[in-house]
Amino acid sequence: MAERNYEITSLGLQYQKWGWLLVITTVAVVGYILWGIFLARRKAGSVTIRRIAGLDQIDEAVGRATETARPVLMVPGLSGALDGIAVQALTIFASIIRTAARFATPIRLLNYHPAVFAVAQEIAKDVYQTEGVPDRYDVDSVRFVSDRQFAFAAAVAGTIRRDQVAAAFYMGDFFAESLIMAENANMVGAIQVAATTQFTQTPFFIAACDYVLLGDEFYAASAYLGREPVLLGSLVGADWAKLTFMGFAVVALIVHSFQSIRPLTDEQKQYFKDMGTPVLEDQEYPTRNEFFFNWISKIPRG
Amino acid sequence: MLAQSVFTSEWWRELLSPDSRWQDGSLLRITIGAILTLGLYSLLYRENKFYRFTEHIFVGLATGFSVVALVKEVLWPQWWVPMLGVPERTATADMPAVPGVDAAWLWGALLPLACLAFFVFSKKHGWLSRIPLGIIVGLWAGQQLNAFQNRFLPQVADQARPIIPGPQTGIPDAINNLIVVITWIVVLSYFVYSFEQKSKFLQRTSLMGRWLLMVGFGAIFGTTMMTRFVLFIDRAYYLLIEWLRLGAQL
Amino acid sequence: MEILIARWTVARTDANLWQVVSYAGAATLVSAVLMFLLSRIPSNFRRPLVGIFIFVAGLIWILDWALPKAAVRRASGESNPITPLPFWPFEYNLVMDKVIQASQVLSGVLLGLGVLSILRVHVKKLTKRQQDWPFSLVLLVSMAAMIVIGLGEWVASNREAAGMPGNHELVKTAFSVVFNDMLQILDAAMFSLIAFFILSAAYRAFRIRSVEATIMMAVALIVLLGFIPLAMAVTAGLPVEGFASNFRIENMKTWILLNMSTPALRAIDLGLGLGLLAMALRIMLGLEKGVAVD
Amino acid sequence: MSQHIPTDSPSPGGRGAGGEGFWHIMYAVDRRWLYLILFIIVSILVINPITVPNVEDPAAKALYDYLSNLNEGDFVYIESDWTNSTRGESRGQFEALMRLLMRKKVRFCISTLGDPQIPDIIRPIIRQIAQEPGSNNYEEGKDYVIAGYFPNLEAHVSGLVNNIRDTVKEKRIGGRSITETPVFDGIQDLSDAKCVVVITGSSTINLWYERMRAKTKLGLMCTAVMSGENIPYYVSGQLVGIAIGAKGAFDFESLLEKEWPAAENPGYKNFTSGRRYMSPLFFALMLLIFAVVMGNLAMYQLKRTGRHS
Repeated sequence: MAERNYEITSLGLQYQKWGWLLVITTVAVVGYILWGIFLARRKAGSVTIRRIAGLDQIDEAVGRATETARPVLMVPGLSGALDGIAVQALTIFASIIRTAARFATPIRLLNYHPAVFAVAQEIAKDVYQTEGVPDRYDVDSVRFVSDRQFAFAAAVAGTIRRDQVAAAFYMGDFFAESLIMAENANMVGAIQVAATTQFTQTPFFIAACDYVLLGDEFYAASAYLGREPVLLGSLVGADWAKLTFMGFAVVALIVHSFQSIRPLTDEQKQYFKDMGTPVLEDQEYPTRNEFFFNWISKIPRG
Repeated sequence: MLAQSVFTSEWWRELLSPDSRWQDGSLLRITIGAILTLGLYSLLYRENKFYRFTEHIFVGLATGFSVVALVKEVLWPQWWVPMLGVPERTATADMPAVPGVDAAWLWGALLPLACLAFFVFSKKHGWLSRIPLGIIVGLWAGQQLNAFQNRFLPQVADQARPIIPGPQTGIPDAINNLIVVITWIVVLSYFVYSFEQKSKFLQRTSLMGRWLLMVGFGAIFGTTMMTRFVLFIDRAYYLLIEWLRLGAQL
Repeated sequence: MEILIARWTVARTDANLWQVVSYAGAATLVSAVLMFLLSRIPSNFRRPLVGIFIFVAGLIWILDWALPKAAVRRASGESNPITPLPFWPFEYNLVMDKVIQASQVLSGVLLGLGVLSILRVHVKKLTKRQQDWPFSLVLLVSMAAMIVIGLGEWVASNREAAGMPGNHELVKTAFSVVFNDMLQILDAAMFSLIAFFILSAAYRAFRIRSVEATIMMAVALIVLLGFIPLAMAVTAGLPVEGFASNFRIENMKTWILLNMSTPALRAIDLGLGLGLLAMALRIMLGLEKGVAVD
Repeated sequence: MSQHIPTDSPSPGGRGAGGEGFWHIMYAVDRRWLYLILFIIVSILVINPITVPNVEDPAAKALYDYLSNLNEGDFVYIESDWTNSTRGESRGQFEALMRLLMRKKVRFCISTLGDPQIPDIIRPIIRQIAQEPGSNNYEEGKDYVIAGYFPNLEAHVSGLVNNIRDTVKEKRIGGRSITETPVFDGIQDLSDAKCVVVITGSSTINLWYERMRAKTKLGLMCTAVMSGENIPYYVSGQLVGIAIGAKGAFDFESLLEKEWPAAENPGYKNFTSGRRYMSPLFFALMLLIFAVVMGNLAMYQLKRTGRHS
């Protein structure tokens, strides 16, 4: 047993200085989601969700590809690792591949990360098998391209232009290369549906694509397509969390309004100092940094 | 400067001169980069053999570099060196000292686990690849609680501002703050999926939310355009000034 | 090193290389045998087994988030916070160091899968003389060249740092050419292509066709003009202070960025964060089909 | 986005090639003509830049004025995170900042995050500027130091805020620690620095907002993409000033020219890539606006005449 060569001066740093409030909020959000899943599983069919426009067009897009005998392109984003975003993208792609498998439409699933490639290959293989057409599955249609951003973009742009894809689906994490892909596909007249978790790229997809899922419609997509209780339930849980945060914004508005018209007392200044966030010496009233909720989310905790 | 441009014999002599050919920033090396740049630019006209050639070079180099980086930055320092250790060496006249590293040979056990991923190509044992992949995605999932708390909660907290005009907040500030909060709430309401949007009010706010989102997206578009154009101007400088020397350098 | 693995380490000397290699080899072998046994388990246990692996991996990070961190005082004076564990001889943050290291190695090795995929596609093209096979050759050659030169340069600079003799100029120059003058230039060229695409995309999309397209166009143009000196000159006549100053184009730009765009984008971001969290929970609990075994 | 935006790009040589009138062509110009015009405009202006007038952004001017009013011998900490991928914007900002600090004889220390290559990119730039007239023959190790690359963003920023000397003392120049050089004379902790300037193309500044609580001012030079996120901090007073993109570089250069006019100070170099890139940028953006306006006019005309299919 190794001797401890140190002395603990303070335990539970992340719970100190109001940190527990942040932890509790996170736990509460987790609780909402789990509770939503629990309820939805118990009472399947009780949840309805609003229409998500771009998703209704998947069949149409794949259908057009079938007519023209040109391939369908899918890109599950440029996640830096195998993460939930890529998994979600592949879940959506599974239903696209299913349609493509039925109509014997060729597919191109181009991957940025090798681990995503591995999962994508498994999923594609499974889909063709469950549809009963394993011989239509071309191993080379699911590919790893490159894990360098612009080399990937160059290769995808080249594939789009060479194969004259009829439909293109971009789902997941996209960065600056979004427009390179989308404009090239637009040049060959492809129907494009995009959904990205990087909202900074959404405007470029809006400009170049036919349908764009905004924000977390991306996460709602699999629930919308599959109508599974678990997915619907977690969506409801997230909805409740959003409503709670909206309520919080109103409460915090009132709290901060009253805080802003009351001058700082010396005790308060001392308190701020003790908490590791001293205010300026000649400061009379709290600024944005000292407003309660803003402040507790930024206190250094060891 | 034009005296040395591509239209003069000096330029060609410098390009072909044997002495400084491979030095940093030599004309020959710039020429290689410039030709590759033009290869990628040719995509703007149409897909062609020149582009295809450049693209395949690009992908080859990029993947090769990923392999190099993997060995250099991950496998060697994170796995091989900790596994086999390094004997300590004291400094001599012409060799610097090397600190010793103990050999944690247990790292060897990681290799078969990682290699399970290669079963993805096997029909019979394909499921084994899910073990390393599952570990990776599980590790990602576990981090998300922390990420949510540290990334999103401060943003939520930041939306809360005072709306009563006071000593620090003037009337314009108060109005702005109100707009900020309302914008935030209205946009968030667009992303509520499961509540039947039968009421006219909810439909209105939801539509408002979409419009406000477009304001945000338009702002992103506007700021990004500048940056992207400057990137191209920088490339044009590289091609026309640094390579062809058609004008004065900075 | 107070971590468990410390008791499984061997101090290295110049003499015990083969001892260490055999230990590591034995560890590999034992692990391989374990993996082999894993592959033998009945198929109805596979799904829960993978589920357990996913859950435990997630739990490691959740514990790191939840276990109380501590500020400590050491004799040596260093003061980084640690995560002590009761009844356990090492700290949890040291475990996390090893977990991060292991996960980097694990996902790094997967690059091999990608390389195999590339080889499969392009070697097939090459051997079957399919369309465009010369380009596959170009790809394979440049990949091989980059690997050889890159690793060569790495070995050379390591040898140089260790003070070993030798002339490494050639490989260093070669690396500098393929990296600085080829790979990085290609990156920058591809990146800069976006300027062209942004032009054509804006031309096509910025039409007064619907309310949404019009809003997006108007805001984009105002923000853009707010960055252009000549456009700023148009409104430069307005006063800097007071109500009229709000109509200066740079102030309009700033106001939109601050009061409309930022909160709208933060709202979308919060939604994305919640979606991500829900996704993570579903993955950990094995409720997501994509990664589970069917 | 729910509405269907038609892919109205005609095949080359098809619709719009002639006979259908001006507005039909303008409604759907083959994008390759746009690309060609952009390329020609930018090429001409890169080779022969024309001088465009400047209206300085108040936020950039605030940063310049603060730095310009520093006294000789004051200390500034610079964090330079830009790489070649944002060279077009960040390099001009960086050069202008170096010129200003050197002319004011302000000591500075530069560290980099994000990419181990950055020190190799910036060192030659600084050396070159140091030899210009007006730069007071700045020497590394005497007037400024480059602390080099730090891999861990969070630890680095916290370390600087807590104990600046401990954080950088490992970095050496000429056999001694950089904290033993004259640059660090009298600098005990970060509050002895007059300003921290972050030059970045990414979001590395966020940690500074969270950690920085001392009296030291914080200045930012960022790319245009990052401006939306960071302007709030200028408004709330956490940033002393902010220079945005190529425009920010141009602002700094214009202000340098105002303080040290090249006509009165022979050999002084005030303008580099900021002004150089401004005229091509301006005309490229004008082309974009022109194209958008023409597209809309064409759409309106075609709708009016009912010839729009």
